[in-house]
Amino acid sequence: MQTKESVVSKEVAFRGGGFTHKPIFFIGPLVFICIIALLEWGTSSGWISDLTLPRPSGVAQTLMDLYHSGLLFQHLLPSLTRLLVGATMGIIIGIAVGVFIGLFSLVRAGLLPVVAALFPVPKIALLPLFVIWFGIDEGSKYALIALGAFTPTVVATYAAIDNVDRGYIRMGQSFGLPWLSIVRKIVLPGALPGILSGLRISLAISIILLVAAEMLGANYGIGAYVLEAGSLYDLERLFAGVFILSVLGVIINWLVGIVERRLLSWRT
Amino acid sequence: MQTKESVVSKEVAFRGGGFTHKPIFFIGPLVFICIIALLEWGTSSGWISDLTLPRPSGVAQTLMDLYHSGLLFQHLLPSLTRLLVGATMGIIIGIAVGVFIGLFSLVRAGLLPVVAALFPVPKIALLPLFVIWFGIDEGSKYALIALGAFTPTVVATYAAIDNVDRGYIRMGQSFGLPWLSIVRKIVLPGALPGILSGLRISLAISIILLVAAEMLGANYGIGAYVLEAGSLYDLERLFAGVFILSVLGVIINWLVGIVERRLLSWRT
Amino acid sequence: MNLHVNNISHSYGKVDVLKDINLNIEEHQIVCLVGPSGCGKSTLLKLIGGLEKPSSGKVMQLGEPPQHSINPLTYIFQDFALLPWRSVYDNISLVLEDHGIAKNELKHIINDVLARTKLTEFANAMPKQLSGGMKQRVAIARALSVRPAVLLMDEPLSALDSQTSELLMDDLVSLWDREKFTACYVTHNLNEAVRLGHKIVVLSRRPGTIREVVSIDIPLNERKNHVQALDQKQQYLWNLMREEALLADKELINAD
Amino acid sequence: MNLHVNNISHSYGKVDVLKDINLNIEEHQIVCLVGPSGCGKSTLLKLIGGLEKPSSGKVMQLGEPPQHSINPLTYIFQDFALLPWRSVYDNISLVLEDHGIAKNELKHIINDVLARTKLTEFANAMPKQLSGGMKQRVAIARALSVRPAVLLMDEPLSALDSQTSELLMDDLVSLWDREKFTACYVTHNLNEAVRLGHKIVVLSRRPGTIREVVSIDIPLNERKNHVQALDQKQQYLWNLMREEALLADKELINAD
Amino acid sequence: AEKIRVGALHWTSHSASFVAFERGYFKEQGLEVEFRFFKAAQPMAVAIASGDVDFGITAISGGLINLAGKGAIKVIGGVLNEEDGVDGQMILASKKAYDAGLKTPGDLKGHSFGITQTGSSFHYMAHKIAQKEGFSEADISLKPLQKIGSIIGALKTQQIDAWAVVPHIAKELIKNTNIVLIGKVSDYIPNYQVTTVFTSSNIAENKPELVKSFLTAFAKGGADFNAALVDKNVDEKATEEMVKLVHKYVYSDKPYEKAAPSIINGAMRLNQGAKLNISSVEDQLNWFKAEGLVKSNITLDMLVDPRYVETY
Ligand SMILES: Nc1ncnc2c1ncn2[C@@H]1O[C@H](COP(=O)(O)OP(=O)(O)OP(=O)(O)O)[C@@H](O)[C@H]1O
Ligand SMILES: Nc1ncnc2c1ncn2[C@@H]1O[C@H](COP(=O)(O)OP(=O)(O)OP(=O)(O)O)[C@@H](O)[C@H]1O
Ligand SMILES: [Mg+2]
Ligand SMILES: [Mg+2]
Repeated sequence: MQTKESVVSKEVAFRGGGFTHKPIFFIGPLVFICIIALLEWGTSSGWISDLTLPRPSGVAQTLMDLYHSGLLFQHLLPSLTRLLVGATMGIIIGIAVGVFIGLFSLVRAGLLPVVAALFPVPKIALLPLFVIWFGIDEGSKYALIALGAFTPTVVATYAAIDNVDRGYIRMGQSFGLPWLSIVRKIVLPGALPGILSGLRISLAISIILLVAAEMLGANYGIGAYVLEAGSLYDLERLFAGVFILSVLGVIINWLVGIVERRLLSWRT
Repeated sequence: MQTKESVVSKEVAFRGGGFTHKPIFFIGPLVFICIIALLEWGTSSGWISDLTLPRPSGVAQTLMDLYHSGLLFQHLLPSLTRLLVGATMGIIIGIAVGVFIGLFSLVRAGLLPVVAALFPVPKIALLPLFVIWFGIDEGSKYALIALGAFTPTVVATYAAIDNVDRGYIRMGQSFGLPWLSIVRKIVLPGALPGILSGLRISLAISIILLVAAEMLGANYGIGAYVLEAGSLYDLERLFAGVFILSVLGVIINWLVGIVERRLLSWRT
Repeated sequence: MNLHVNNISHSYGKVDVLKDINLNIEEHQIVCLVGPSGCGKSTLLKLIGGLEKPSSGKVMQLGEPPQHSINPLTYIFQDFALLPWRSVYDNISLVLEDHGIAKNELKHIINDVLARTKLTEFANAMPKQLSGGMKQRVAIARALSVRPAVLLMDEPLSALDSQTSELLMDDLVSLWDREKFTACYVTHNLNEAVRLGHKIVVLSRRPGTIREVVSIDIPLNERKNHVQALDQKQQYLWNLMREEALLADKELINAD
Repeated sequence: MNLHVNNISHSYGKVDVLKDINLNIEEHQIVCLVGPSGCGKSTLLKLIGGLEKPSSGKVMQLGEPPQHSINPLTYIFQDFALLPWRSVYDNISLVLEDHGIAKNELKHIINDVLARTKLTEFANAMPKQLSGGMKQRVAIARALSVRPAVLLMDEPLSALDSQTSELLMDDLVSLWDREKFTACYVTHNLNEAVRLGHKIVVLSRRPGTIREVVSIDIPLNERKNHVQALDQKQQYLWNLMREEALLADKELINAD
Repeated sequence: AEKIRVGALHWTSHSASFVAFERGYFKEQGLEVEFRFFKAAQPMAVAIASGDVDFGITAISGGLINLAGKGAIKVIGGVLNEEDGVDGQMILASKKAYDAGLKTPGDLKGHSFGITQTGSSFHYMAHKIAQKEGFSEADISLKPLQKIGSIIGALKTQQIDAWAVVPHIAKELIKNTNIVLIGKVSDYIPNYQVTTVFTSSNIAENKPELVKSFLTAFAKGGADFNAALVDKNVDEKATEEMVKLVHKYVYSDKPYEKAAPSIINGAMRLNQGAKLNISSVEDQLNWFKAEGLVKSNITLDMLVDPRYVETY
């Protein structure tokens, strides 16, 4: 098709785009490398006092030593056990309570205020009590972590149940499915995405509480290691410990992601 | 209309209902009253040892004493100030960083891994460092609370921005709105509900961190009061303090609810 | 089995939704419910299906449902209501599992309805892989699997684009031709109503009352050849409703 | 101002969506785009409106847009895209605020378009209080407020129930009668297409190519009186598309 | 007058500062003192390093040594010393463990022992007991419980077997029927330099006059305290006056009648003239190094600035 010469012809200007994200993979590691390089330079040149921050190479050395001496696993193993046992307990009970709150008006009316009142209670404040209630051995550590994981799990679970599309439930009822089938086959699978994303938060909190839990009579454990480093003001060890906890958090998050992709492959 | 007598006529059976909640107002208070009555009976009858739990009436008495001696406000005021200043700082910076992560791919790629690595770091472990960085006075307390509120706020904010309906943004672009107008008039208001519900979590965490913050050379403050009670193993004071923190959490949650209803009245 | 809606009124709290509804749904007939939006069509269908209890009045089944019917009153929803975490096959098996049907028998029933709705090759597909039309076809297959006496359809085609709904309408007509099912069909589309309904019930605005019942005697499978006559019926219905639709559309929705 | 789509092809990643599209949109005409779902209708409209960059080819404006036009190419979306946190008035003012229009002038423009779309009494209503039809009317008012040279409409009626869309179609016809706007109108509803389109462009399945362009010469406001002729056109279009629609509907959507 | 900030705990062992402040000895030296109170000793060391506090008093802990190793702080004098004839730190056992055979510190092998943290003075004491009794430290199961309060709770509920603590707490505890006294720390660590006074390296090096004036006033306060409550060679009225003075800072939430016995019982000798038992300090330093708790390159010179007080 041709245009008459006298007519001004102009291309339509582009005005869309933006507000979406393309992953830029190399930037993340680059930022970490830059931060670390800056710290290394700053601490070794004395521009950053060694009271303020440790030298990254020192932290790396400490981590290597920890690994080679076998102490790493001596600390990691009890912590992982505590995390596993405590978080599992808290999450299982939390999901159970959350499901009941989600399904029964009476339970909701009775327990929701209790959970709401428990949420802002700082678990470290209860440490002395936990010693009395559960002893200074593993019991109190499990209990502390479990309590920490419990409340966010409850909240995530009942919210997830509330968010299950009522249309699915109505469909189940319209086919005359028994109540238990509706719960098992419709409500629970429908709530799973919400429960799993609540799990991410519960597990992050569990890691944070690991340190509080290991305040109590723990000789080994990453939390105890970090606390000891703090009290010795040994920044290299402190950061080595924090680094391990941070990596632990990232790994757990990643594992939850895998579980999500597995169980929730039906999502778009 | 009439039916022939020979034809069996039966009413259609009801099979809907359920899976919704009607609030049952009296149950919540009732549960609290029952728990308290049980504890009171248990502790006064000696069935619950006074090492395990305090007597509720003792806790109430302690609270009354606190109030009448004026100590309540002497503890509450510094804590509230710390909470206010710390949480405000953390939330404002968190929202700012979250908005940048939400808007710019480059910032997202660079900062998101840093935030993800910061999230599981237990803030109590960093206490000794905070003293060096920010001093033993209010500075380190503000900083600790701010750091605690920061990470969840960032995560909630950028997630909220990601969840803003892209249709609205495309609409803005189709009318040729400048980038800044789209951000100001479409993206930010659209992200507000998510940001506010993230605030609930940030503030709950702030309260929890109040106790950790007041581990650092605080003479007054609910956190310091609770810690002291814990170290003296004075259960009545411990529970009085925990009660105050819990009430604080419930009140803050309620305030956020009011702000939500105000700012988000446009929601269904 | 006929259904008889006996003097039903219904209200949600203070909102009166339906008033004095009397209606017969006769065997082997499709009754269409049309009316302005918010007039209570869905509510009436829920009352008929037993998903809602009427404030007053009754819905009666006249005569026993057929022996072999697993779920006499069966719904097909506008939004398909397929569980996204179950495959096509499992979505159908969901509604059969609780009736003590033997494994083999179950498999047989499902494969049969899949074949009848031409879905056999999609048995293992997940809902998210299907287009809207296919999803609704699965919902229809699921409804057929429980051998309903009466199908209750709440705007089953309105979520589909018009090309797809055109295709599905043809499917429904040929299905009825073969199986002569009884149905109560809610729609806001007068074209659908005149193409599928033996009886078209026009409801007024809220509180919904029956304004008129229009019958169409042309057999379903011949309607394509009576464009003119149907168009007249449709125009007649549209004139009945136009004013109310306009008012209903301009109504402010109370924020509560 | 005419628009000329010049040999456009487009792909998203490896998916070819459009191939060799050449199309003229002439002043004061409504061009309808129809085609099976997923064929690239919305994509083509986005390319025309500059919301998407074509992989190859160009969209040209022939002639200057009218001086007074604030936003020459203006969209009306299927889902209305009204900001729920702004009132009707503020939703319109949103698109005018950034153009340095004086307060008074702004008020005047908004009140004028509200009056033209019979929305004056709803100026302070919030979107959630409006029915679907009203919302779309606000979206139309907003589009008119920027004095568009060409309206780009992406299935503007498909989210509405058919009674409401019937009402709005009448509105659009009388609007065009008064203002003779230029438009490119995407729809999946052949009835809409034959009632609103001067030219109907039929696209093939993905990758979308132009299969046929059908012109209808009956003036818009007289079409109601030519039911038979329109029905024939519609039937003709339906036969063109039927096979493709069937195939498009049965396609499994790739999970990626 | 020069303004200085002195870190303190509400403990009897900090009385020298309180006396010097109340009786104006700091003023005499031209010092305007502001107290900064802490809940635990460890943060005090960090606060001196950060410059929030100028002088502090605490036990020699791993944290203190590491900070000294970074060149941040210096020990400049002694405060509290285990001394024969004065009640020193006491070794306690739970009744349960006692009945099961933990009658003397020599029986500690295989029992649990409460400490606040690894590298705390409690840890050091446990080590010294084990060393003297001829078994390995590893034979005692140390329970780090972070806070004195938690250790008390654990001991009361018989969850740990033993602990060693300053006399005023110990004497309170053995009133409790399920806690038993089984020994004295001074038998195991003679002349144990329990706490020291320290300041930032910056002050120690650049402001010797300030350090001298502080120590002079501090020693004077200590001498008054010793005379009234340790040597008891003043009249009753002067003693009461001293107890009242201390009570302003210690157990201030208890009525005087209840607080007085605790204060008197808890009084341990404060080093005269703030002199420092450097050999005890060195022993502690070596122990920390041996345990791997502090960097092995830290020397006594880095820890102690011996210019200001008499050392022995
Ligand atoms: N569970 C409920 N609680 C309160 N009000 C309800 C409920 N369900 C429906 N309503 C109200 O009852 C009225 C009728 O609703 P219904 O869904 O039956 O209308 P409808 O005719 O199906 O409308 P539409 O054409 O929009 O589907 C509406 O005003 C609606 O707001
Ligand atoms: N942003 C995008 N990224 C990748 N693929 C896209 C994108 N937008 C659209 N597509 C794909 O391009 C094809 C055409 O999409 P488009 O929305 O233009 O179709 P359509 O004709 O409007 O369909 P419908 O009738 O369903 O609205 C589809 O297969 C769609 O999945
Ligand atoms: Mg409805
Ligand atoms: Mg489209």
